[in-house]
Amino acid sequence: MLNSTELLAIPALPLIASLVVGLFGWALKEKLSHTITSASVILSALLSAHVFTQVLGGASFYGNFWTWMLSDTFVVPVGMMIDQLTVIMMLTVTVVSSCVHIYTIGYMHGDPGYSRFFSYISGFTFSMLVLVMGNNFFTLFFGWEAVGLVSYLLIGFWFKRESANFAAMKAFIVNRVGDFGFLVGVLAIWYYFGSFDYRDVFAQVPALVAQGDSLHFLGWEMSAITFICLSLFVGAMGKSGQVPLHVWLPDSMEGPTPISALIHAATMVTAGVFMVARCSPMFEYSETALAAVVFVGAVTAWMCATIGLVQTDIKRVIAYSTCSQLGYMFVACGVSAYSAAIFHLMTHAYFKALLFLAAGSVIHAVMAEQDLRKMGQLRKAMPVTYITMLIAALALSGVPPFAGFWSKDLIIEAVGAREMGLVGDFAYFAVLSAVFMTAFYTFRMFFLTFHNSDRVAAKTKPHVHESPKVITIPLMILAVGALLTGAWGVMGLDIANPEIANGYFGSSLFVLDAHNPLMTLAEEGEHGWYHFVFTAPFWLAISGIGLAYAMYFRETDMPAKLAAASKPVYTFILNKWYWDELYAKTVMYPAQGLGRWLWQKGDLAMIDKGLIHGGIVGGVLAGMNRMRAMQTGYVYHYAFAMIIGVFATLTYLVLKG
Amino acid sequence: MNPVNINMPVIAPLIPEMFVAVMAMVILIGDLFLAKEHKVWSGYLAILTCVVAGFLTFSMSPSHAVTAFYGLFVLDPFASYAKLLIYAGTALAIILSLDYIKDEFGVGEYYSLMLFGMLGMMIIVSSPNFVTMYLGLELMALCTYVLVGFQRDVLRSSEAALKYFILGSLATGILLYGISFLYGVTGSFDFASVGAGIAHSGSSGRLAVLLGMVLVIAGLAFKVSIAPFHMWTPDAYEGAPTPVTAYMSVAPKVAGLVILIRVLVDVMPSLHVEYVTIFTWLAVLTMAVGNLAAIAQRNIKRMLAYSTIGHVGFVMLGIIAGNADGYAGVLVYMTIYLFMNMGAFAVIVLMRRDGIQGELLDDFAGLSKVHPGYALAMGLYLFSLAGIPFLGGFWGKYVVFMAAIETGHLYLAITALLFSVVGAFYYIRVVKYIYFDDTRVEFNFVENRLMQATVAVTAIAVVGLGLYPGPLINICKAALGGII
Amino acid sequence: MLELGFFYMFAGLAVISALAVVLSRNSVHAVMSLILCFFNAAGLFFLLDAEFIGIILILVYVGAVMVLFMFVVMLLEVNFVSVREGMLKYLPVGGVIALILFAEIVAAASSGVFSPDGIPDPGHVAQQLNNTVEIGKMLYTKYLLGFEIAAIVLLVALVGAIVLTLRVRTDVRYQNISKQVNVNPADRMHKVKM
Amino acid sequence: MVPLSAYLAVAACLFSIGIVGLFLNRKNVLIILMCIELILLSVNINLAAFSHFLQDISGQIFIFFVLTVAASEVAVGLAILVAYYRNRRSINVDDINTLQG
Amino acid sequence: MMELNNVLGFPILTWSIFLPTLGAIIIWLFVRGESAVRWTALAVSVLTFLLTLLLWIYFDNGTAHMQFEEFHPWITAFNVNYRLGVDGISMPFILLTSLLTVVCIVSAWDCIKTRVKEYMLAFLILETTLIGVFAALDGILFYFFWEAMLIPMFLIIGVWGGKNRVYATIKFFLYTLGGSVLMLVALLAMYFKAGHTFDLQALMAYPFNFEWQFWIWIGFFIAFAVKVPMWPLHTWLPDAHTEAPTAGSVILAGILLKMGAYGFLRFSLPICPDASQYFVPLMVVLSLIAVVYISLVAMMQSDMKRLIAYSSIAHMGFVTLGTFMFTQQALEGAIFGMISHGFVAAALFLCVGVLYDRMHTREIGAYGGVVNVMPKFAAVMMLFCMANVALPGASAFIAEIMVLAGTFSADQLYEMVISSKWVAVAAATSVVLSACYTLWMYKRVVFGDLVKPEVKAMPDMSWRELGFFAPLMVLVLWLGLYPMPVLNVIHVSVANLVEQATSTKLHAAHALAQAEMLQQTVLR
Repeated sequence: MLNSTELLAIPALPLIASLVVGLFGWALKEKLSHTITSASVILSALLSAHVFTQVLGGASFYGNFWTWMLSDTFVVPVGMMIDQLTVIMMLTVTVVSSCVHIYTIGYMHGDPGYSRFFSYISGFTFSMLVLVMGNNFFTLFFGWEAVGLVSYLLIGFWFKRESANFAAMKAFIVNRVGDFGFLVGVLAIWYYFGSFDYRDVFAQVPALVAQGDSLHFLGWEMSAITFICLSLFVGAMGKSGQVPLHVWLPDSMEGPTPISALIHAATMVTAGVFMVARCSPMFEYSETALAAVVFVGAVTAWMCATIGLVQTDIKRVIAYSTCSQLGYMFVACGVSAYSAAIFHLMTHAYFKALLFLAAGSVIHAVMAEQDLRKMGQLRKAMPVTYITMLIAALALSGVPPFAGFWSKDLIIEAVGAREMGLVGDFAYFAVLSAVFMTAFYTFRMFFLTFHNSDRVAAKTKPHVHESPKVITIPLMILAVGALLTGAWGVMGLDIANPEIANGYFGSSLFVLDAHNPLMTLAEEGEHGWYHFVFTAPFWLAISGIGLAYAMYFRETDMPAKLAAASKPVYTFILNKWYWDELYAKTVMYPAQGLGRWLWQKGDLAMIDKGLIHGGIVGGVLAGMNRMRAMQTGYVYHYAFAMIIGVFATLTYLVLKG
Repeated sequence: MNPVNINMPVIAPLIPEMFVAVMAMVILIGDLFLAKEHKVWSGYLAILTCVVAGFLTFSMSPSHAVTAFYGLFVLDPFASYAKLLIYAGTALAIILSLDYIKDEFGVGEYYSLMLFGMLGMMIIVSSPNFVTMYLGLELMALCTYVLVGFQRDVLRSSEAALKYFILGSLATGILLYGISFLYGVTGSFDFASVGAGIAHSGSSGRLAVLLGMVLVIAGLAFKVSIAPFHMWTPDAYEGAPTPVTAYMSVAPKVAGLVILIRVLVDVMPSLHVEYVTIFTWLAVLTMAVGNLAAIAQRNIKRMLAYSTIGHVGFVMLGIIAGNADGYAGVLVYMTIYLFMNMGAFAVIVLMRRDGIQGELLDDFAGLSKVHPGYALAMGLYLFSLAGIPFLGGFWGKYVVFMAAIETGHLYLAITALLFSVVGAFYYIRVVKYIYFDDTRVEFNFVENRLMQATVAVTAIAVVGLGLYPGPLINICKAALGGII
Repeated sequence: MLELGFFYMFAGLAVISALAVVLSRNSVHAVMSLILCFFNAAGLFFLLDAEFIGIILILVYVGAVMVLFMFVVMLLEVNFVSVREGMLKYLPVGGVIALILFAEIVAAASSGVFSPDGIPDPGHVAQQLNNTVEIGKMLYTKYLLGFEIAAIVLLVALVGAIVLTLRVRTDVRYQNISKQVNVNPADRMHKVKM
Repeated sequence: MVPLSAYLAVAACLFSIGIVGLFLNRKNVLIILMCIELILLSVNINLAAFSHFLQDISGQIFIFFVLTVAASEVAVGLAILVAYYRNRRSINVDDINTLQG
Repeated sequence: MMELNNVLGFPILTWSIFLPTLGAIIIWLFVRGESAVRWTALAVSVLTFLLTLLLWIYFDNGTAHMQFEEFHPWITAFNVNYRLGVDGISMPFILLTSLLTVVCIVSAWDCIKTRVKEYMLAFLILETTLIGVFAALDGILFYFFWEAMLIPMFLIIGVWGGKNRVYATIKFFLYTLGGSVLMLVALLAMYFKAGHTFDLQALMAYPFNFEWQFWIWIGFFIAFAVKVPMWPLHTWLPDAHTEAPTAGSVILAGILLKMGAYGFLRFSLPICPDASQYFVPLMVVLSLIAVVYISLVAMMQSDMKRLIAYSSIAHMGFVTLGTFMFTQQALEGAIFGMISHGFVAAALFLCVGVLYDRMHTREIGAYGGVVNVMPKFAAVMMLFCMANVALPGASAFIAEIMVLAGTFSADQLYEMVISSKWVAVAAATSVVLSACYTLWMYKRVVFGDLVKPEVKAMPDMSWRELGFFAPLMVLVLWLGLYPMPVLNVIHVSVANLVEQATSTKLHAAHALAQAEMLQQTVLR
């Protein structure tokens, strides 16, 4: 067993730092703010590393700390579950977070919201740790929502910018759509398993499947486990920016670059992947859900890659790349190669964070300019950034021996190995073609930034310089990660081991033997270190880089020609497949219109005017006027009324008998 | 027939009546000897008369029915209780008159007429016989006719009196015609004998009995403003001097309701089904007229007139219930109504704007800012009239509704409750003027200690009865011992 | 038979004169008609052995009340426009209701209890008795209270009539404070269009 | 012999005429007062008839009271009318409508 | 005379109810000067709050029986008694009331400048009636307090309200009065049916047959539905909220709305279990309309208070949904939701009040960029907005999730027209919708650049303002992270309620009818 105090300290340190800086930031100097937060996160990273080594040694932890909610059979404890899956996430989160903290010291220097920013990112670290360390779905959900909140706050960090505020709101609401699904899934879990606890739930899955419960709705039927998994996956789609809930992720680039690196690339957006992997004991039992995961992942991987091809904003290119890469991870989950997904998650965290931070360094240098068309020839001025970004780009493109190669290749092979029918074939095509596109857009961006012609605005030019140490050091640390984690993962941790139980992940992931792609791979035969030479992805990546070299390094007028030649397609892709417009037309405006209609026509016209004023008040007023009119003031009318009264009652009684 | 032995009649139960009659005459004569500035002493004397009469009635209140004057007069707890209410209503009305009437011609006559009217009511509530009832009603009616028209130089006062008089006479005619038929069927004017006679009249006399019943009920309904015999009420209330309006709004209603109950209980028990049917419809009509027409009013006296009609509609639920709870409910209701209504009139009389007696709703604007005390009291009366709890008015409604539901008149009770919601609107509209609006013209309130005390006492009574109505309800239930 | 004849005479004249009261153009004629009606009613009273009441009716009503009426008619010097004007408009509805009501009353009046089976005609057995004495005996014994109250009613009527009509001085100007106090604010100021 | 119902019918006639006169007359208040007298008279005829046929003197006593009271009423009513006339200078029934609504 | 279960040995409930009135009388008669009035009112309300804390401390979590009982005959003629007592369902509301009154009085410290004395009196008397409602165990006593509440509230809105206050307050008054009259009819009818008693526990035990339950339920339903308010009887609320002064809105949203749902819990479910079950579809539909329809309407509001008012209706839709699911979780969630909403909605109205005090407009469009000048305020409002969205960690989340869980599992309990799962799914759309309207408002008001000169001049929150937000913040977070203290209080009582609501009275009613018939034949 692991030491629970130590485990508690890992999330608690960033939390305390965040609260202290958040509440008393106004009284603290900049230096104190960043020292407190950075120190706590680094400490937490060190502790995570310590825990990691212990886990490698076979230790684990499972326990509850207090009861959050309790009502009869509805029991929600707050507890932790530390196993191989958790600990690798903890490590990734804390390490990347530490780098980002340090980087931020330089990047956000002088910003009026300096200490607020540190408070946020420390708070984020805490939330993310809760998310990964929890031992039940509600602890997960707590972290899940908390990271969403911090993401919202950070996207809207520069609250004076209208676009930032809008992007923040969009991010939150789109995420809430996902959360809706997640919540429904959690409710279904409680309904069928009577618990929220991972262990209890997972232990009961086979029984439920055997029982064959199914749900009916409007004549539509599905098995309970499929319902649960699909609902949970909707949550994952929201958080991890999968089509069609991906629209918030590129917009989230409105936030400061460090958080783009930390939240919208390395950690938070991968929470969905983590969750699916965590729930592998459930997903494994639902072919439908797996197919859906594969399909959505593949569509996202391919579609976002196409959008990435033409973006001109440096951060947006990387953002679409992130979507695309998350798609890879989901495809991996869908084909039951969970270990590959987590592996790619880890490598991606390092190189994508690096890519963002390097981009941030560039942006910093060109005075907050993000448009690729206004950069170029920055290689000389920023050597460290140049090198580190090159490493990241190569890693992303999947060039051996950089980290991305190892994980991506494993995924593609797994997809190829898994028989899933049409969906599987589509996925294989998608991930393969996306490799080419990834390489192309990555290097397009790279060349446009550092090579090509010098298009930097005249007044910015004197400002261009290499970033300070505090920025470059995290870049270098991450570059090491981007270089080595892939090889380390395969060789050191034995992640690709098809016998999951024997590999690094041990029992933390679950795959049915019936569809274990890695097993299939293993059966197909051993590969040597050189086997990449014979695989398609490698060559696709190389050709992508080559095309980018051709178009943006050599023949720099080619892109414009190409764009003109394929105008409709180009415009379509440039406008991001018109997703935003689609949502505006089909969801946002109709909802607003419906709201206004219900208000004006329903509440005001029908209920207030019609029913209340017209019906009841109108009736009362009509009665009032009638009564008033009867009181004419003439004595003979009064007398007549009396006589009528006598007459009517008497006649009534006479007739009644 | 042999020469009858003239025995001295039993007169002891009439001591309060005799006292009041004597005092009324004393005031009538004594007033002539008072200088103009001392005429207010007539008023004090009249109040004293009410108080003493109250003591007399209270000390004499019997535990069972006592008859006097050869059975033409009955004193039972029911009558005693009603008399106490009548004294209170009259005394309060006199208090309101002290300042209002002091410059009019015939102050002494005014107070004396009030006392005579009160005497009429006392006789009404004690009558076991149509003769006594008729004479009592007429005594009361003549006094009120004159009082309504008392401001003889004010057009609306005389007009009100004229209308009231014409319609009142018509009602008297109708009542008498009915009595004559009942007499024809039964050969007696005595309630008990008439009741017995009706019960035995059989089918051959049914039509005559029904005619008599309808006409008698119509005649009495006029006195208590049951629609459609209510038409005089708004005009008379508006035209009459305000204290007279106050006087008319409670005491005669008590007398009318009491005699109505007596007639129903003693004379028409065998016609229960018929009169309940009639009253049900009349009650709905009355509530509708009272509560709906009141909304349209800008003059508070007129509004309160319609409000009275509306309340009579509610009170009728107790009569329709026709059991001890219902009749007790009528007494409870009228007791509480006495306080809240007289209180409201007291505030109206106290209020003067720019030297003009305020009667329009607009005149109340901003009262709360100038005189929070009166505003609070008025607010309490109005909420109480609307029937909101912790104020007495709620219990008034409660008891009659309860009686109605107990006897199965569920739909009637629901109708009544819905009308009470409509009614709440015009009461709270006055609260709106008092509390929400700004003052426009300066107030100069009447300075009169007795009237201020009236406001205080009635306000406290309204709250007190709202918080602890138990004893009142018990007393009213006990007061019914004599008749049911 | 004679009695029946007298009855028809009195009854017919009473009804006709009553109609004349309602329909006459001139108030003076109306009062005169009413007097005639009372005379006939007194005649009916005599037929019913109620001599005292019949006499009283003539003495009090014709002798005093009707004179009072006439006095007021003259006093008010009203210029008499047609009383019947506008009557026709309301006659249909009012007439129908009155007719039905009348029919109902007559039906009630002729119902079984009042038929000779229900109340046999006593004849004029009471003629030996002195009607006035009988009334007196009753009035001062059983109905003594009523008598007392009636006295007070008369007093009230007296006081009331005086209070309402007595004029103090009409030839001098004097301030009427109550009028000032009670004036309706709306009446105080008239906006005049200029 | 004259039957009871004949007297009652006469009374009913007078009653109805009184009532009709009351609400059909739109011009002269005095006529209204006279109509009321007619109604009271019809009551008296009723009472007298019943008193006779029932051989019960109390009916006549009642008539006595009705007459007394009616006389008082007339006094008060005419007084009110006079007071009204002084204010309005009219006894036209159509004019008595300042109070309404 | 029955044994009264009261561990404290003194009539604490009576003291809690009437201490504010006593204070009001003292202020009315003896206290002069605005400042003195404010301090006295504060002292009285704090004292009341401390007194009600005793209820919390001495409350026995282990029993569903009424506690701190008191009994005095009141109107013996009708067997109306002054019967007080609390159980786990009502006790939290008393604390909520006494706490929010303190907040209201503090919040009105500076912004009420006219008729301060009357204002404080109105609030203290209002507190009396509200605590009375929650403590009453006699039908008529309940009704008495229920209706008496109208008077102070009518004045609060009407005297200290906004431009259109007269319309709003009269609408409020008549709606609620009209709604509750039928409750009186139902109470009286029950009185005669159940053997001349208004004792709630006796009524709960009495076996009404279905027809009786049906009509009684409807009578209560209208009263409670107006108060909650439920669509389509809700239109008074936005008006009332918009026009009410800040503290009026606070108490309106914080307590008054709860009275309706509390009524369902206290009357409808235990007295008419069969009718309640019968009407589940109706309640479900109305609740879902409240969640979806009202949320959409809320989104389009341009007036902040109106928006929050609509949001309150939507949240109360959750409460009514939970109430009529008869599962332990759903009912506890509903109760917890009311308490949580009491804090959150109150705080949001206070936020609007803070802005209103500075700019005297509630139009969202008039603001923008408030965060630049009022960072503290922005943080506070962010917290409550997120609580309104029911983010985990805020109390509203607990409520929402428990209601949803209870709803989701309700079809294990009984057959429904459509599976309750789908009801829960439909209700869960609130997760998205509440975020839409709340965040959109927050964005438009707080975020953005400073362009409007009026906004530039706004000072940040004072210590006093922070002072009345502080307890609410603490409570929202505390209950969000560790709700067990409250849940423990309500567990047993709710379990008892579930027992009552899911059982049927029909067998007993049938048996009773048989017995009566037998008795009649014997008598005949």
